[in-house]
Amino acid sequence: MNLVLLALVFWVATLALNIRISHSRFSETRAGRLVVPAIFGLTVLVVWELMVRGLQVSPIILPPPTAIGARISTSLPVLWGDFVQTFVKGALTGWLIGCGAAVLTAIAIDRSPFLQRGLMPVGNFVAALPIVGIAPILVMWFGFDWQSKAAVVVVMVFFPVLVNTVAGLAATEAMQRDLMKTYSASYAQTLLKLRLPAAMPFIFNGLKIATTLALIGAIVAEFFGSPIRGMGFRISTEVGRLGLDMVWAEITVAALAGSAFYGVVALVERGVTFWHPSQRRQR
Amino acid sequence: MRSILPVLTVVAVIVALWYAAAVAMNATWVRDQAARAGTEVSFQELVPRTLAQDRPVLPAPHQVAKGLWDGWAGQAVTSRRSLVYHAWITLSATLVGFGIGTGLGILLAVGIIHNRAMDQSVMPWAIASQTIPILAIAPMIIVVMNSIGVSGLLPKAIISAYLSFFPVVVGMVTGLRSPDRMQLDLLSTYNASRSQTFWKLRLPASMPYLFASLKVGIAASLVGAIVGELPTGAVAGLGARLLQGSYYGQTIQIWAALFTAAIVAAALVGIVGAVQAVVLKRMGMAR
Amino acid sequence: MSDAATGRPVIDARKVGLTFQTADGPVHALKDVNLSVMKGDFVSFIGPSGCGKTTFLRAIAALEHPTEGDLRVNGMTPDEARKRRAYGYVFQAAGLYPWRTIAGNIRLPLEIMGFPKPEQDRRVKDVLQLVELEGFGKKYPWQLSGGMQQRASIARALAFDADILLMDEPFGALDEIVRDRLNEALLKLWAQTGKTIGFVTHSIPEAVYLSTKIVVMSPRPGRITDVIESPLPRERPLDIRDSAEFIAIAHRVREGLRAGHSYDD
Amino acid sequence: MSDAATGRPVIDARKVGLTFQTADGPVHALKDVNLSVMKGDFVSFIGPSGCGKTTFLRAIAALEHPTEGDLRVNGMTPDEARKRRAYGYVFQAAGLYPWRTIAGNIRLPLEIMGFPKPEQDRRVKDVLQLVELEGFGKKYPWQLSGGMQQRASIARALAFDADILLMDEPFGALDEIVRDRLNEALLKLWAQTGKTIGFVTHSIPEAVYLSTKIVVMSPRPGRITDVIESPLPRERPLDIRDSAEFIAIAHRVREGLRAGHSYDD
Amino acid sequence: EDVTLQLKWVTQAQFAGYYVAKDQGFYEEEGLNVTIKPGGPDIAPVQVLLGGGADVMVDWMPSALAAREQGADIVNIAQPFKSSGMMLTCLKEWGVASPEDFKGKTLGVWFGGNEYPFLNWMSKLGLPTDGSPEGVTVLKQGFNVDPLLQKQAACISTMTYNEYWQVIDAGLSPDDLVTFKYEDQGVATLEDGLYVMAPKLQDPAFVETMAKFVRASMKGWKWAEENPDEAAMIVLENDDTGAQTEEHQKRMMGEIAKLTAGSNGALDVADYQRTVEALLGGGSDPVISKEPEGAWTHEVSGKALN
Ligand SMILES: Nc1ncnc2c1ncn2[C@@H]1O[C@H](COP(=O)(O)OP(=O)(O)OP(=O)(O)O)[C@@H](O)[C@H]1O
Ligand SMILES: Nc1ncnc2c1ncn2[C@@H]1O[C@H](COP(=O)(O)OP(=O)(O)OP(=O)(O)O)[C@@H](O)[C@H]1O
Ligand SMILES: Cc1ncc(C[n+]2csc(CCO)c2C)c(N)n1
Ligand SMILES: [Mg+2]
Ligand SMILES: [Mg+2]
Repeated sequence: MNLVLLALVFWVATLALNIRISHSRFSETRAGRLVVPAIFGLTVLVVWELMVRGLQVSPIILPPPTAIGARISTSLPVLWGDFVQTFVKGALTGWLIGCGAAVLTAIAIDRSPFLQRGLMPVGNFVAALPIVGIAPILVMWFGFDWQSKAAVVVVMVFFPVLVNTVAGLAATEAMQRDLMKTYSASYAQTLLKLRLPAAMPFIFNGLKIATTLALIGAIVAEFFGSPIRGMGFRISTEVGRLGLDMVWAEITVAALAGSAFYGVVALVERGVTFWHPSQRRQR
Repeated sequence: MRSILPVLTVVAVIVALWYAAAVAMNATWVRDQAARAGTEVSFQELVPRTLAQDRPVLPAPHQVAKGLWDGWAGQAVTSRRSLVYHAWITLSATLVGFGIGTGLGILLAVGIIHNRAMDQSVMPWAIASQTIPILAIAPMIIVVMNSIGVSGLLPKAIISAYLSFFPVVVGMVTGLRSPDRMQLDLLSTYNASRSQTFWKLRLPASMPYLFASLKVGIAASLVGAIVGELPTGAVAGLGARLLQGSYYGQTIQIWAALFTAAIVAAALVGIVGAVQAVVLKRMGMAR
Repeated sequence: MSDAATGRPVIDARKVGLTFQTADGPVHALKDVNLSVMKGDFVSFIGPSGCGKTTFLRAIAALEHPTEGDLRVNGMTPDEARKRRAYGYVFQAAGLYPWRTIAGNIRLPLEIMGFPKPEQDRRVKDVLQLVELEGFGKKYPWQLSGGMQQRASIARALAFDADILLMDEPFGALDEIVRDRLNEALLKLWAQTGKTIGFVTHSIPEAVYLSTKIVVMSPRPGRITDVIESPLPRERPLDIRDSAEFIAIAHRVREGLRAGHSYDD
Repeated sequence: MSDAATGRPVIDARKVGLTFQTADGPVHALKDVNLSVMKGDFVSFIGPSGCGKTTFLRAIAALEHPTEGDLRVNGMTPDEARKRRAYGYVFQAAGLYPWRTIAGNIRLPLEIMGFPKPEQDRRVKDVLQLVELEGFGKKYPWQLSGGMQQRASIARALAFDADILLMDEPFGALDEIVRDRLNEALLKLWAQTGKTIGFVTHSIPEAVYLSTKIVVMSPRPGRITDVIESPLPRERPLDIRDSAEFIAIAHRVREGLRAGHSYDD
Repeated sequence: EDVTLQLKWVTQAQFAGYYVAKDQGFYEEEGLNVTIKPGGPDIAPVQVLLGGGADVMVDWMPSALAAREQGADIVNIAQPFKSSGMMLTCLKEWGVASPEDFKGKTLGVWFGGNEYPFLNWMSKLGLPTDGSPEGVTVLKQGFNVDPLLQKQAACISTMTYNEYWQVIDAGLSPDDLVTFKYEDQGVATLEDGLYVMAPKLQDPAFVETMAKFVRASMKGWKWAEENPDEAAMIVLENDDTGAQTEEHQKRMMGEIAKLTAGSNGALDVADYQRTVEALLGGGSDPVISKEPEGAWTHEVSGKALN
């Protein structure tokens, strides 16, 4: 009980600290921008640890962060192997193919009103097939190794990127389009020089959402058949063995990898859409 | 109405490709069977056999259509074999989850753009939360909620909300930040309060982003509801149908459930799209 | 308007400087700007393109923050003055919200400042009439011509009673006739309400016709090169523009402008 | 420029009408517009705000489509002419792409029309100089003042050699001095290249100074009320503005404008 | 009295005894109000038990013992299944006739606690499971028999009562197949047993309730063995998904009856020892590292059967 109380006190204290910091000058600095989320994360971990210990939660339901940390440090080679299998081979490949296909489809749809009216509803439909249903089928089609995982990721990321790209391609101002018309610019030129740049904030919306979907997709697909490595494989088998510390170790890796992936895409976004008001400094 | 012809054309093309694929993918099995029986099959014999298997690798369109028809119209809607019944179960969790997820997503986005502490601390963790494989923690959510006595619709809705809040956050943060400097400066000269700036500028300006996100979010909600049905013992709902079909290798049942899910999703996305059209029109933004 | 001469300065700039940091080095938009404006003054800013007129107006309205010197409005910082809703601002571009009709755009500040509904309607109607846009209230901005949009944005700033009216080239896109009419209307409004007005224009006759004080600026870095107190009476019929006094002031402004340009070369 | 008088009309409008359908009824932006413009003509359009100047210019450039009558450009439909890249267009608002630098914006049409890279660079440099924006090539649009943005958009339209230059209040946001200089530069360019120029302005002196033909319009519905062929010589020093001929034309234009306005009331 | 039972898998004839006992009123006769919660691949019954979501669960002994080692204090109180129904089913055309032929092949295995007997078996055969040419490649098998049909694996795990028949239903004849039962290979482990939290057994009232529960359940099982077709129909009625077919469940019930035959509900200590030995000898990665203690009790079944 004392530990629970301690957890609450700690929580309130760090919350206050964070609010102070984020209102101070320090938060403008590079270090400050890292410190705030770090403190927040630390708070979550400490509160978690204290609560689990204080309430004597069984480690089979929820292990404390220290146990997870210990497991991570002793299982690095396994975690690395799983990471390569699931993230690099499955998620990344699928993300690239899926996002590429979605942007191309959006352009094709946009190009032809016929396709737009014909493909968009059908595309919506196909893309709305739930992964849990598709995954077994794709595993059946593409085999149990990473290819089927990539295929699942392709299907999963396709829709968000498509929807956002289509919205983005429609987001140019009338005058901007008129200018291109007076140049009698070809369709490709208008696309390349006006519509794609203007669509970038939307496309990156889709790409960012897709990064997290890609990882989930690759992991979930492994639940439906996989070789004996991979993050999804490890999670599902360790749940059965009640190796919850290992499950959380994998989840930690997934969260780190996913956040890093998202961060990289967000960084690229910053570079590409620097001109958009959402990226210029706000007051 | 102008879209009927294009849609039919696209559908026709897809169905044709589908039949071809069904023949190609199911042929191996027919040939293997023939080889095991020590006979040869000609192409004329092969085609009808590939399209009439009980457990095809890829069911033919008419098989799926029949599965759908049986599921939708062949039973009383209250029957456990009725897809309408299962679709309704999933849909109700989806809608509740979507409501919670969208509300939460918008709230978070509002917090993020208004509060530096939230901007800096919440976003990274919201991202991290989405990289946690939902299928891994869904059972934990169910177990935990069960042990505090909550079961039924709510746990599923929560998993559904978990998947749908994120697209909304990402889209809304960009959208709420999309007003340009002059638009903001104008309100600044009026000394508009933050809430006035929000309601009169940021929110209307974010609408195109919001609707793009809502479309993604509602599709994600449905996926969440289906995922949430798996660890509840897969007793009812489209997720249960999918899983059971999968256990027993009933491909046609899987496809029928899958199509039902997609029809529901497409309808939901369509509804969001219709609302979008109306709202943007009323805002004078539809040109 | 007896307090015009006696009162404390409404706008008081002392050695104000403002530098923008850009990727390829700092831009000195304002440097060593000294100016004091009394209550009820009508100040025009004139100067070559890019000399910092907009920047100075924005700094007064607390939309930019001087990096040097001291700027006071009613004895307060611009930010405090802004919080008291001291400003009506007409931007250089119309900047109407595309999702609101013209009437809706004009109503915006009224909603924000909490005017009662019937009062809002009345005011919207009045200012629409003032800028000659009766009958266009229900249109959306993109359905209006450029000049009409500009007038709508003027109406928006006039709809509520700000003490200080800051107008950045408000009549730039209007023809001579409408412009003359609006000039007169503005003078009338100013005479009736005793507002303090800051006004950017490129038209020398307009500046001379309207102002009690004409500020001539020159660029790189943006500075004030001349401040001309107008000897013209406050009551100004349109044909005052043919008077010798008027022509003399206009000449002085033109010389100042030319000097700013030659410095530029 | 001998072909100016003899050639076939470059722009030929016969009973052109254009009606916008809006939610609260049709807006007659143009009605019964007849005009023929010869190659090498410099045509100014002047008229009260909302009288259809922009709409007519847009119709010429095939950005709007007349709902009545017949409009031909070089004997073709405006759409065909557009496809042959006949137009350089300066919009009423600058309309620069925010993701391109100023130089990048000016380079845009050059890229589209496939100019070789060194030629692009040369032209960008030349027109930046012409509009007095040397040194601002690397800035982004939002880092420029309003007048500078407008000049950048003029530079963009001048960078390539369109036969027909359509300019919608290009100098609206510029001070007198720069305006005079750009007026002169434009006249020189016109004399050198023999372009046909359509020019919207609200300044009567500017219209008279630049044009071979002045079109006066009046609103609701937008019509042409007067077409004045200028008797001024093609060679025009700035001080031609003090000549009696000049003042006479200006007077006629002013009367036409006033008539349009009185009709309005 | 309320009792909640957590199953290990979805509603099917594998759990007929419990559904029969409920349907036929055997539980009611004992004064019990039993709720049966179906399981599935995403449910670890132990977690539910620990979380308080159930009073008693059905689990396989290997995963139960592994859970004990992880610190879950659970105890076997009854063992309705006497024999193991697990086997490897292979396609003859891959050239698998005996366990020696596994070398270099891909084998489908269920994980999530079901892999232990398999790993034990392989280590007995001296076959590494790392995918090397001298060993076997292990494929984590999903929920169905597709890997065999799609020729992604030479052999897959099946239950005598379920997946094997799916292979047959898919159109393969028994002649095309070779099966290796774990029972025959000497690596069988105990399957469906009933487990509860050990501390709860301190409470005599709970023991009493469980005794009633086991008694009624065994009555259900015996009724199901005698009336397999009716039992299958009862299961079918309790399937909320409406996905099960009558034919499949009847056949499953027939096979299940063979596995429950010979058990009166009490755990056979010899079977237990055999299971423990099999798991202790799990090769390089043994399932359990030390002889478990107090993993079972006859207290409940003893009470129930007298
Ligand atoms: N946000 C900004 N970032 C960088 N430089 C800027 C920014 N805003 C303005 N400047 C620079 O400051 C200088 C003054 O600009 P300002 O807009 O005040 O000119 P101005 O006098 O209003 O000109 P105009 O008559 O053309 O509107 C210009 O050189 C401009 O490039
Ligand atoms: N897209 C549109 N939809 C509806 N009405 C329009 C549209 N564009 C212009 N109009 C109307 O057509 C009329 C003429 O507009 P136009 O822009 O041609 O005027 P203008 O002569 O260029 O005026 P200004 O000098 O103010 O720019 C106006 O009454 C305007 O409201
Ligand atoms: C993850 C997973 N575990 C086990 C099985 C196989 N299975 C089907 S029925 C049954 C008996 C359970 O008591 C078992 C083990 C599976 N398909 N997936
Ligand atoms: Mg300016
Ligand atoms: Mg116009």
